[in-house]
Amino acid sequence: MNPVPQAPILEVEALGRRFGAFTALEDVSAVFGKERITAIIGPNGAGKSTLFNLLSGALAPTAGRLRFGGRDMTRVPQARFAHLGIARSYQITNVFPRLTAHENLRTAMQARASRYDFWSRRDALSGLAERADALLADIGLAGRRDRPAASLAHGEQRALEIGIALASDPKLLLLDEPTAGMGPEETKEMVALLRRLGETRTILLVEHKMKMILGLSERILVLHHGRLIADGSPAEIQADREVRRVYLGQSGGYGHA
Amino acid sequence: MIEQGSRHGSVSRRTLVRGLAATGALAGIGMPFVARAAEPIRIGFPTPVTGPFGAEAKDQIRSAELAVKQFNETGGLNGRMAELLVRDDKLNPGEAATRTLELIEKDKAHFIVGALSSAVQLSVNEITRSRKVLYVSISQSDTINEAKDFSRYTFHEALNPHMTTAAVAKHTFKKGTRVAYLAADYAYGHEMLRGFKRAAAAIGAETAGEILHPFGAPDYSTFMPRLRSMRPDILCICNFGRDQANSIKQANDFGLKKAARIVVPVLLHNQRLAGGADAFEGVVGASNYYWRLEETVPSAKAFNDAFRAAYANAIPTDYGAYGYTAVRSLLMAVKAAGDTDTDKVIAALEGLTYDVAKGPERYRACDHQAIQSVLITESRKKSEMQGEADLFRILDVEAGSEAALRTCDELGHRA
Amino acid sequence: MTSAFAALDLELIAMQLFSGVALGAVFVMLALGLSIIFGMLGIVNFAHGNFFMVGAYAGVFVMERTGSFWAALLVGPLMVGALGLLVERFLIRPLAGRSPDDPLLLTFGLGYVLVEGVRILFGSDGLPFATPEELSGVADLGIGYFPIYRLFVVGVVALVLVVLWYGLERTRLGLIVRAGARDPEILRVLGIDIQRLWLWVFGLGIALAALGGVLAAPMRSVNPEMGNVVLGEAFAVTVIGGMGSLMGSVVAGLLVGIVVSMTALVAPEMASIAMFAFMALVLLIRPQGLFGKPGLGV
Amino acid sequence: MQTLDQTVVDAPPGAVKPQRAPRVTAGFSRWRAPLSILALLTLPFLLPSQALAVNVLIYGLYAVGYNLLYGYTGLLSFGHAAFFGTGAYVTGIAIGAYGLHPLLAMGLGTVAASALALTVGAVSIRSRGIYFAMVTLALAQLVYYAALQASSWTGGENGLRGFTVSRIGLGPVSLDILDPQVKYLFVLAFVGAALALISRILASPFGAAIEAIRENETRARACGFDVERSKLLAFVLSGLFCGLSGALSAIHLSIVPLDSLAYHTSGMAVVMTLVGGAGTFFGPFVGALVVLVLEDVFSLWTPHWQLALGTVFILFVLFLPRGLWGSALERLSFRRGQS
Repeated sequence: MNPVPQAPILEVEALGRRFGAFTALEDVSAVFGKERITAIIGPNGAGKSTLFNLLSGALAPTAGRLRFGGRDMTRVPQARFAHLGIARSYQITNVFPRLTAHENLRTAMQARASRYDFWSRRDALSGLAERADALLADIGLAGRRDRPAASLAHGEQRALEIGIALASDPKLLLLDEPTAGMGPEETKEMVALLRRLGETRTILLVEHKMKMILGLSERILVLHHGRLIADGSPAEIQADREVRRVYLGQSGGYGHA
Repeated sequence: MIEQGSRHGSVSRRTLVRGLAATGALAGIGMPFVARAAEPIRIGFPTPVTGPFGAEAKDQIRSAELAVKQFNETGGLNGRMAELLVRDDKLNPGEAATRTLELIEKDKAHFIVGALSSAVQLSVNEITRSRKVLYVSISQSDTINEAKDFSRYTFHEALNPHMTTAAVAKHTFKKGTRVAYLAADYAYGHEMLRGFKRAAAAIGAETAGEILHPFGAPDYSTFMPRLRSMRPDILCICNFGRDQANSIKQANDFGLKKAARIVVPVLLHNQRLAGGADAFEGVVGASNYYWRLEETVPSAKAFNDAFRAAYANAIPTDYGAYGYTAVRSLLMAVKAAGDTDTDKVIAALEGLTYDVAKGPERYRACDHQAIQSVLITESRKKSEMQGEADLFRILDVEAGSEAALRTCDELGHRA
Repeated sequence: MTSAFAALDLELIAMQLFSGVALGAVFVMLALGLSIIFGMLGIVNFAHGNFFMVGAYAGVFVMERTGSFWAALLVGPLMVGALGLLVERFLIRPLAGRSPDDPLLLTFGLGYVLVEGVRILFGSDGLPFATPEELSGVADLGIGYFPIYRLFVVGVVALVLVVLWYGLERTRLGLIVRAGARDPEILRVLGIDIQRLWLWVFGLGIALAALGGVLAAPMRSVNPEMGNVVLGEAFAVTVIGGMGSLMGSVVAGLLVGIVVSMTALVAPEMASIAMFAFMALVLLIRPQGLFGKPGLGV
Repeated sequence: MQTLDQTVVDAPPGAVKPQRAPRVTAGFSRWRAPLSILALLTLPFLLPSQALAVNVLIYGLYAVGYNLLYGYTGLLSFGHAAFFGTGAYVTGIAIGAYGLHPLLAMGLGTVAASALALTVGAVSIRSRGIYFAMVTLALAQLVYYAALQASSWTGGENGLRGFTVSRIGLGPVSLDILDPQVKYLFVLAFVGAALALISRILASPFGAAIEAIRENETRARACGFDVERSKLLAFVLSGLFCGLSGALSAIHLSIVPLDSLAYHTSGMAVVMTLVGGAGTFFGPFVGALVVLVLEDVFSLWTPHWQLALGTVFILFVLFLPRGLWGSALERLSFRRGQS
């Protein structure tokens, strides 16, 4: 229904990040927005996490620029990223462990609506509770509404993880290995969820499961040693000689790095 | 000791209940005064049972209880017995204020005696004067004499820095003596410093320099080069307790004692024990009481003997003696007043001259400061000590006189 | 204050600097154990000052029985170190996996127990501890006189530092310890018993605190409260130096000694404030301390 | 997403703070403040003395204020004596030296404590975890020494005196503060109002924000919470209520001892909060009650009451990290969950 925005939503320009003498990421440029789902791949230590941290504002770049919706984000503090419409999930489940599933989502939603209100009752904030319930149903956790997050099963925690990222209703969703540690059944359900989400927003994801990526994403970026070595459709990437060399040299084929 | 205190505490509660019950029963047959006569005379006694001055507090309690026992054995106040309600003030003024409130509001104490630090004493005084309860303070301070903190309910049985420094200076300073001062930077330290300098000015001694050190400092090494460079004949160390033990010890380590005589305002029994004979050897200071006063003063002998008999041959110490002189004089006034009524007892105390442990004493009218003798003592060399308790040599006894106090005028009391 | 400045001369300033360095050595000693335990186990030992105090009492205990200061200097810290082993095994270890605040809180409570325990065993008054005969007296340094015993303390601290440095940098155990401080996972992978390592490191840290106590005993009066001030001083030094950094403890200890000493020269009553004001200043400029790793809890 | 795979994973690192906050239902949170006040009304009848009961009120509020930071925001401070003491000193000085109306003076004391909290907070929240504890401790020491030095204002080691409040005029009414019962009710009025306010704040969106930060700082930041600003606000609020408790203590004792700024006083907040139950609304009050009564009782039996206090505290850390009240609530909600 909702058409994918045609204008570029995120523009990355010669982005780089150094840690002391070590260069984690160098000269990465790309424009996102045309494709619904883009995957970022690369062997361990290729700079995927650093790129994600830069795109979500957790780290400030030491070189280059970042524009979101036409707005320069290079020096914007992390909290503002969420307000402007960028949200991320984490590779290691990173929820609010002792809050219930419902509170996890409601709190995450509240971060955009109200932060310094000392007087209202938090459960009476307009529509938040209802919206949290709706989102809970979306990610399939309606039956776990009042269970503390720490007591949920692994797959459920992963779903909640993405739910928290969705809570701010972002235009751009950054997902760090959304299927990490999942069995084939759970992975399948997650893929279906991602497809659904991709219909209404731009998704960038880091993944290791090649089969899944090839089936799911419209575009793939390949990082190696902190540099972008390939950028194209799944078919183009599969045919790329440089990419084959990197991956074959690594572990003898596509697979878990 | 504290067990005794608590027993007193619970006894008081029980007797209070019993007393009230009796009052009720007897009121029915129209004889309320009999019950009233049986009501004990309750003396609240806050003292720092826990904390660094635990040993001094223990001595105070023993001495105060001895005074109560003697009062009761001689028939009390027409059969009314006295009891001591010991409370642990933990050397904390806030704690002391709470305990004093309890003693007044709950235990209905008639009088309060006690406190071992200047801060605790002033806090107890603040509570008692607003509640119009008589308080006999037994901790050394100049502040409590001054009009700002004084009230007619406030009595001060202990010495004060002005008295001790004047006495020590008189005995050690000469015209032209070069005196260096190391003083703790808080009220008590300033009071001692002021006292010494005043005495020095009168005698004609010179000030070689002065250093204020932070209160409670554990290390004095950084002050020593400067103190040495002042080349004093006498080093006056104006601090108290642990600070005194530490600074004397370190002055000794730096060889200052070889170059100068060390003089302190107050030489304490227990600090000397903690600091050791070598560090304190030859240090001169003042004291309110030392047990060997018994050789010249009969009341000291009587006090020591009673104390020895009651506590397995132990001897009373300086701060312990305050517990005795204060409670004893208070109970003498109660007897003289014939009542526990605060105003009557105040009047009786103001008119009282008592000799219970160290020669005659009396309270001055304007500030209720006890006029009393001051002992000048010198810490003995280890090889010259005759027994464990023979810590000091009495150099002199300065007889009590009003001239040793600051004038009422100076303290801000209008005549 | 004018008279103080008038009295200033080069010799006095030099002497004051020297006193500062010597006092700094004491501060280094106080901070070392705290820093080692934090660096390795990630535990802030709030009972550090109290172990220092227990060390001084252990020194008194051994001295009374053997009459030898040297025995006290050796056996005292070993006794308290053994107590540290027990504390780690039975009080700290059960807290593994819990919030890092928990060991801190536990040692805070332990401090009360240690102080009261000593009061019960040795009384609430202080105890005398004479300077050992062979180390008493003053030495003429040319710029002024200084107690021989304090020179000895500087020497002992230097020796301890050399031994620690050698142990950490030049031995296999040191290698393991350093690796463990960076990432405990590595040790697990290498099959090293990390619990045993932590046990001994904790014991070592406590023994160092106790050694500080025995060394301080002849300079300060031995009393149950002597650890309270020390805790504040040790904290200030480690915060300035950077938590967990040995180098930081050494440099900050000496710096603080000099700052305190120089303050004592011009405004002696401010000597206690100077240390904390200096710390506040360092924190404003470098929140992680002079040698602290920014990643480490900051 | 609900598969049969029920492997429970470990909670993420950095979020392992298991000792706090058993959950209380929203319905109960509306009633917790009135219920607490009712409970506190019975105190003078249960405790050995009025003076002790007032102390419980004051230290209870102090601990509740502290808990706002430790239990709810997850920041372990060891320097809250600075705010308690500042509240007390400024109140006392305003009455004694400037003759201000006691209520106005208390307000001034509370504001001063909050302002100090803003300063201390701004410096200390730049460090995290254990480091935070040490920085707050060291800054509080600085305040302590400053008060010791500024003796012409504070009375130095002798403490601040000379501001005894015997009557407080409230329009046509004049309260006799020397009467223990009146004093209890006077203090309770403030403590009750503060509790109601704190309850409201905890139930507010800001309350949710600081809980989120306590639970998972990284995630809270990623969600769009300004972590630093929220922490600082929580710090100031905590300082405010601790300052108010200090102001009340000045009125109660009519002195301000230097000890009110000391390390020991900071430690008391930690001890009381933990014994009662960090992260629970009423727990710190229970902690204050238990600690003060134990102290009162133990110190009548033995001069070594600190041994008992320390041992009890260690046992709590080891075996009852949720504290008395926290464990009781947990048991309660567990039973409710069963039925």
